[in-house]
Amino acid sequence: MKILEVKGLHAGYGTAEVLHDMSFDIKSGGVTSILGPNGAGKSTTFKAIFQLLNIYKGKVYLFGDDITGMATKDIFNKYNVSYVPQEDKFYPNLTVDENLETAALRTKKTKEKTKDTLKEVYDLFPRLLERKNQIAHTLSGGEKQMLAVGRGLMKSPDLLIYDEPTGGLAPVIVNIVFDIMKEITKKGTTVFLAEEKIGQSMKISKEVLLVKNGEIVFDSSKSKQKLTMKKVKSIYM
Amino acid sequence: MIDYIIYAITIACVYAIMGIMLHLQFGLCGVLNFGTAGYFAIGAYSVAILTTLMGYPFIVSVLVGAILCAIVGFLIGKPLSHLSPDFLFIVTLAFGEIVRQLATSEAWLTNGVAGIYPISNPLKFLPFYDIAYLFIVALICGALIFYSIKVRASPFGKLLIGVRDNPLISEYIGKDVAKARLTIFIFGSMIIGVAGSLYAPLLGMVNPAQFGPLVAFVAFISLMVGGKESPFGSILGSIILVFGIIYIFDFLPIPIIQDYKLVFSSVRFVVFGAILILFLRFRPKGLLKGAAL
Amino acid sequence: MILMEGVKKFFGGLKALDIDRIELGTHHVEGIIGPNGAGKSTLIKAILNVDEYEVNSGKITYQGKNLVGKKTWKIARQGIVCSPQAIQEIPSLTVEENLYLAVNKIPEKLTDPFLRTSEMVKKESEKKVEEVMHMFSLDKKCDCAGCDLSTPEKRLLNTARALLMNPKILFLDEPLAGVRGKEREVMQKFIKKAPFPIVLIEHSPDVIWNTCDYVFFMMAGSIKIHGTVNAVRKNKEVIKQYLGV
Amino acid sequence: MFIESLLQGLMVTGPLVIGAIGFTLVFKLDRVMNIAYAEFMTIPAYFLYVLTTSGLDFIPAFILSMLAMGALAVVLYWIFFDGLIKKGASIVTLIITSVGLSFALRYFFGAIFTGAGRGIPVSTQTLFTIERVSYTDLQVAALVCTFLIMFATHFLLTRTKMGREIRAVADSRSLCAIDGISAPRVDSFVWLIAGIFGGFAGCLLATFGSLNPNLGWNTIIFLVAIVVSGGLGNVYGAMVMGIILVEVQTAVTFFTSFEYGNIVAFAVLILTVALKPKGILSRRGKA
Repeated sequence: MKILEVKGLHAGYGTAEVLHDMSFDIKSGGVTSILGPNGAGKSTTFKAIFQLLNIYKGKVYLFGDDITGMATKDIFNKYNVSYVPQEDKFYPNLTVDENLETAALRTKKTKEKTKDTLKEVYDLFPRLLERKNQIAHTLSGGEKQMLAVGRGLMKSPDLLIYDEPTGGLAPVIVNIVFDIMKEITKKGTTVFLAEEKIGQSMKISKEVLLVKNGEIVFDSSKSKQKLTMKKVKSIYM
Repeated sequence: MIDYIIYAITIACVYAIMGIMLHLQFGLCGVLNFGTAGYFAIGAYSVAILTTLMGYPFIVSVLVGAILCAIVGFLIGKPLSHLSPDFLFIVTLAFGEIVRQLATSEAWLTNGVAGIYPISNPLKFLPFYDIAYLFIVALICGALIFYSIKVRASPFGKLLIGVRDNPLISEYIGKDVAKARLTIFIFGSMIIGVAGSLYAPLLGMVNPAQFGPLVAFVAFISLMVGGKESPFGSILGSIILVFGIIYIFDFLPIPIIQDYKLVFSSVRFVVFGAILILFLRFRPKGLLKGAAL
Repeated sequence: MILMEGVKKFFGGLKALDIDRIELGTHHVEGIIGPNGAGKSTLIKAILNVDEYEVNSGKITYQGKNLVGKKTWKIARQGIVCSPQAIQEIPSLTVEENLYLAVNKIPEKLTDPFLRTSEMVKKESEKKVEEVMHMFSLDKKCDCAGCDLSTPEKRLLNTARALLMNPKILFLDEPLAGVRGKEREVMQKFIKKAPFPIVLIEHSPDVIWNTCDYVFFMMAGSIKIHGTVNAVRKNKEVIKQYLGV
Repeated sequence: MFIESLLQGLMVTGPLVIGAIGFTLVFKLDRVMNIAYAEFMTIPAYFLYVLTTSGLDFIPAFILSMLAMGALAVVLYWIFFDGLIKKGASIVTLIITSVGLSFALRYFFGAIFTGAGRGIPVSTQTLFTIERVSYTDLQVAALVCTFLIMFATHFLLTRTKMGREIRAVADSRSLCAIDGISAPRVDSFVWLIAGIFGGFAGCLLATFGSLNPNLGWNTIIFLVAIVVSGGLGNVYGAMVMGIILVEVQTAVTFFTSFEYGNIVAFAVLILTVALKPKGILSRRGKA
């Protein structure tokens, strides 16, 4: 089943078009990665999906519904989707606990269930439990990223869209985060992430999209060839 | 009647001087000065104290007032020249109020609430002294209009616009933003002080009540209505306000309400406030857009 | 040209810059690459001493002269020019006025309007400005207000204005973001031909590999690797970090 | 004698701190330096005057006035500010709009209630007298309520869902959209609270002093000095600096005359802005 479908999307900031004729779809289950170096257009793709910037042409379908032109707030209220943006991943002046609870504020889940999810998140990141009442902007880089992941999980979403889960993290933590991403999919959540770390992301992904200069240059679901590191190097280096 | 008209035009010219300075400060350079009443008061009180009480010549007291205003402008402007306009607004607004309160409390110098009088016209020895005085005020006003047109057309004017629109990039292209702001702030403060000095003999007396927040408010709204980016903006604005609205309210006989004049003197400011809000919303650059100069 | 030694910059408790020793401006085109948040733009802002970017410690010198603590506009007047990442035009001035504003040293003095008019100033530098306008194909737009330009045109204006500052060294922060087609060619041609050193921050690997002579690779606020473009391109560590193998 | 004056100063001008909190909340959320807040204090005082003179008891009239001001504040926000903020208006436009609104409202009430100052009819009893300074039941109640409201604000911001949403919206409106928080609802709520707080301050100031259309305007500079020196948008800074400045003003008034109180406030304001624009209590590197 196609969870998310993007058709012929042209989008950008102001009058500057950044994405040129993008088309792809995400099928249910597993991790799909949209990969490419900094500035390729990954974050812009996500923002375009959630109607956070100007869409000049093209359509976005979420769970089969056309959401092009819908207000961002309504998309998140209507569908069980989580989005962790690259900037503004959390509220800097709220505590860890409050940040997590706010993420689950508008779900249809019962209070008990939310509490269970909260506990699961804390089990996943014991460090966050230690810093439960700390103001978010005083956390270290890694802890901030954990908080962002945690916020993404609080809704127990069907689809988690995550922009650079490993940005600015130490290598050891990067591996842990990737493991967590895989772990999440086991519970039935489809994960769609954007990453700069192409090689590592490829290992955990079911499907892979490569972007360069705002265009999709490789789509594993449509290509018969298998993506190798050699090919990646030939594209970017 | 003729006397009254000359008097009214002279006052209008004094307000126009203030308006031109606001145009330079806020319209061109984006420096939001809401303390005009304060400088106005300093200028007026300098004349009252130095000329009436101490007997110095008029011109000396005008100069002293201008220098005082420039010093005060420097002291206030210096720490603020690198901060965002809302800070400048708040501080200048407070400054205007403080000057008025000092004028009330420092009775040894200012004679408190009663004020200082009489302030005689410095040209009293001439036969048509009021016309001569008008002539001088109008000359100063004209010179300042000429200057502000010059500024708008000069590289210096472009620099001020650059500072207003985009202070960061102005720094990137090697312009001293803080100095430009401070220069224009001090210059404006000084000339508004001069306007205050010229104002004092017209009224014949000074007291704290004359320098309330309304001075700044009315000056600002004429600027916004007329067009903050045009040197003629505030003049057009004050003409519209004075003749279009104040006149109507003063002479419109509505006998149903008793004391209607008293009521309407307040209602006029309600209308002023509404006009200001409407202009900001729907025509933020005012009537004269000032682009053609 | 610009030497940075032991430069450290913190935001709150976070380390934004930590540079042992680098020299910028020794090659024709130098590229700075690195992942998001590596501190590339911060590096430039620290050199220019933009408001909240004053470094906490370390030395920055330009031809032996100290830059730390100097005012941004003074640094810019020395010929250390930057075309910033965010598009920055002066919206209510025309393209032409935008450019003349950059080329002229206007004293912040009240007497200036009496001494000089825009026309006089125009004559002084007309040739130079027209040349630059032509070079960036902005001449058709010369009377267009800054705010009415399209984003790519604004980027060109940004760079044109920087060029008119007579740079001794030019920093370009993502000059090609959102710029395509003809405008992109114009910009790339300019970068290749410029008669002064250029430091380029750019995401697109093609641009870096094709235009730069020397590349700095930044991560977490420090320069991890630097060398000639071919050396960096083949450097295993860079490939590893860049593609996350 | 001096100490007693300080205590009484806190009782009489202390309610102003609540006004400062209301001003701060609005700034925290919308970045509006709302000069019309002066009128958020004057208008409810007139409500109180009308209600009490037409026979209502003081306390119900007081509560009604506060609530009415809260409702009015929400209406004013939606009419005058919401559109501008959505349009991305500059700080300057917002400030001048609030000034225009302030003058319009002030003279509107000036037109209705012409003439000199009025007093709010209320009967008070002296509770106790220390060193010839007597304290009435109303003054003591005002002081208690002031502290109660401060604690209530703290409770609201840290312990309730709404408080969390307020802080969330102040932090990042875009993230709130992602979390599905309705920002307009939060906006309305904060302006309601700001109006009520303004009402509390205004009604008490009018009761202890006298009521005229300039009531709010005469205190707005003192209020702004509190808010700016407390660190714009910092509620706790406003509380602490509010109490400090109220005491300083009382002390200055005690030793000199009333006018100097405002002058001290102005000195604090300009020194803060010049030396520590982020507020006197701010520490380096903390937002």
